[in-house]
Amino acid sequence: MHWFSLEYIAMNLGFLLILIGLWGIITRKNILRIIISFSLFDTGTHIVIVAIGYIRNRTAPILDTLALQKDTASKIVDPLPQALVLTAIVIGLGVTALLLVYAMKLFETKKTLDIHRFNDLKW
Amino acid sequence: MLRNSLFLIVLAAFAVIAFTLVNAWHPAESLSPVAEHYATNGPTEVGAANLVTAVVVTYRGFDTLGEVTILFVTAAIIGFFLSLFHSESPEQTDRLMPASEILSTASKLLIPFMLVLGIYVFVNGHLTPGGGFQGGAIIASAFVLLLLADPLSKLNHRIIAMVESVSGVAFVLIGLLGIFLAGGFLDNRILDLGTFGALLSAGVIPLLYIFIGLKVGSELTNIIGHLQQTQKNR
Amino acid sequence: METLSIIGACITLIGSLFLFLGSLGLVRMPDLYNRIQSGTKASTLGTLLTLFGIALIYPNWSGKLVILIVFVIITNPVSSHVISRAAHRSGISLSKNSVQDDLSHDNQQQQEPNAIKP
Amino acid sequence: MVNTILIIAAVVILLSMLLSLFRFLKGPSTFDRIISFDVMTISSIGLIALIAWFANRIIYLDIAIVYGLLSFLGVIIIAKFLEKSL
Amino acid sequence: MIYLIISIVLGIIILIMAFIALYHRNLKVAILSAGVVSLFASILYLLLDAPDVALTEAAIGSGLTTIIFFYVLNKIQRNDAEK
Repeated sequence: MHWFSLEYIAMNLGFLLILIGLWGIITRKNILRIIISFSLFDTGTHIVIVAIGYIRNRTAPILDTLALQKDTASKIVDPLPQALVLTAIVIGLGVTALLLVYAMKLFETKKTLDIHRFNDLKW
Repeated sequence: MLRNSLFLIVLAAFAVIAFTLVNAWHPAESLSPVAEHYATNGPTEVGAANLVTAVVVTYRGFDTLGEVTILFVTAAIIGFFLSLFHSESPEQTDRLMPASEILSTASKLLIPFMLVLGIYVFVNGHLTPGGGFQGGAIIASAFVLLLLADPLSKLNHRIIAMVESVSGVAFVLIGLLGIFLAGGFLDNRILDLGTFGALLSAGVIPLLYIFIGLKVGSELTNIIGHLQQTQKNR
Repeated sequence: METLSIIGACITLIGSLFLFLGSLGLVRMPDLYNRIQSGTKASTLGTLLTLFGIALIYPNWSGKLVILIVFVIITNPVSSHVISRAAHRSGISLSKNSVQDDLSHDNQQQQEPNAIKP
Repeated sequence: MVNTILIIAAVVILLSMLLSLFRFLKGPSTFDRIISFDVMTISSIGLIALIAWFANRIIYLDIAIVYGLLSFLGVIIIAKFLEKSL
Repeated sequence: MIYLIISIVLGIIILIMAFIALYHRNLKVAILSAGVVSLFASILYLLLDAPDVALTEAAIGSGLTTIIFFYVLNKIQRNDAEK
């Protein structure tokens, strides 16, 4: 029965998204679809990391009310994973944009997006 | 077919690993020691109501510096790559249909609102959710709306680059001032901490977030502008 | 105070019912344009009522909720307009039961050389 | 009393999201999917406001504003893309 | 309790959308459903008491990523038409 709670659902969802993204990355042929799978993978890892910091019956680490300002440590969830994920999302955008521009350039040189056609370095 | 089944085996191995990880995991009952330190001492040391902001800007300020650097490098590489696309037939821009009356009017209404919202988000970063990165993203989306409403308009890349470099230099300078006037790099106690929960409090965190917001916003706008110009060139 | 919050909760419930009806129309309507109008009109009203109900329950939240309401009022019709215009331009046909198509009429008029400028 | 009514409202909103998910799965053209995306995000604004009530934090309403803004932008950009005037 | 219901429904929607993103023939629909995954993940972050992350995901993960995807797709399709 303990599986049936918010943090376990989020955790399983995150790992399922990671698996789906991995499956997409290794099986899809279109480069753009590989990038989409990469962003799914990204979202999955973020959900997992945020779910690690979740503690039941607590509230967000923003102390805007007076009741939260005393005895803070027993009332808030872990702020550290949230800060890490904040960083990771922004970097994820940069990486995705870079991948997309590379894909554009690859398309311009070979006029195709099929990953199996890019076998110049294959021996 | 053989390849796919091989991939399936690999994926099954990953699934087993993931399942063991989830199965062995127990939800935390209390904060970890580091987080507890942040929670108990953060309000008095940093003075920010939003503890995530305190962690991002002050306790782990180096992360933010690296992150901003990564974004800068990304924007530079994208600009370099997109300038390699040669422009051929400029008359093709004629076939762009203008945006409808309703969209252009609504965008005139919405763009100032979005800019104000972005500024609100990064000025209030130490009190409410949000901060420099989110505010920068909202400002960049305001420029996207501008480009959508009028596809022939052009962003001035020189001004964007100037804002970006000035705010980047200011961010690092404030960080360096922390070494001389306070405890270390990116320490926010250069200015007075002020009253907890006020807009002008938490030392230099609002200032730092303004610069981060301007920098991230101009970088993202730069990426979008370069992308949009390549659309027009071909 | 208590009655006001119960009234607010009921308004929120009515708003969510409108959202439900909007997406029911999204499933049931025969062609794209009908879906657009049922989806966006009903769901705009639903969101407005939901936010308004919450503003009645917590009067000190009403500042942000009013901003949100104004925002929804501006953006939703614009997005539905843009979608329907794009759909019409890319040539999605109307359902057989519809009787009037003014936009294509206007477009034909504009293509004629001596058409009156609006 | 209020809490119960609001829980029912949240469940109704979730049902409406599932209905629009059905249209997303079935929709014959891309435009049907866009409109279903639009309805889903509009319903999510109401859902976020309800979540803010359940958690009793006013700061969650900021997320609703940004959420509405960005989903609006997404709808506009895909519509302009399909109109071939991006 | 209501958090549990919301999270289950969101999880179902996210998983279905992820599968659509991988297997739908139309690339536009795939990008759109990846955006839906991000948007609903942001509500999930809100349930997990992380409003900062939710704001970031809504602004960056779904908004700007989708926008950049469509710009790139537009460029590629236009090149494709010229060929």
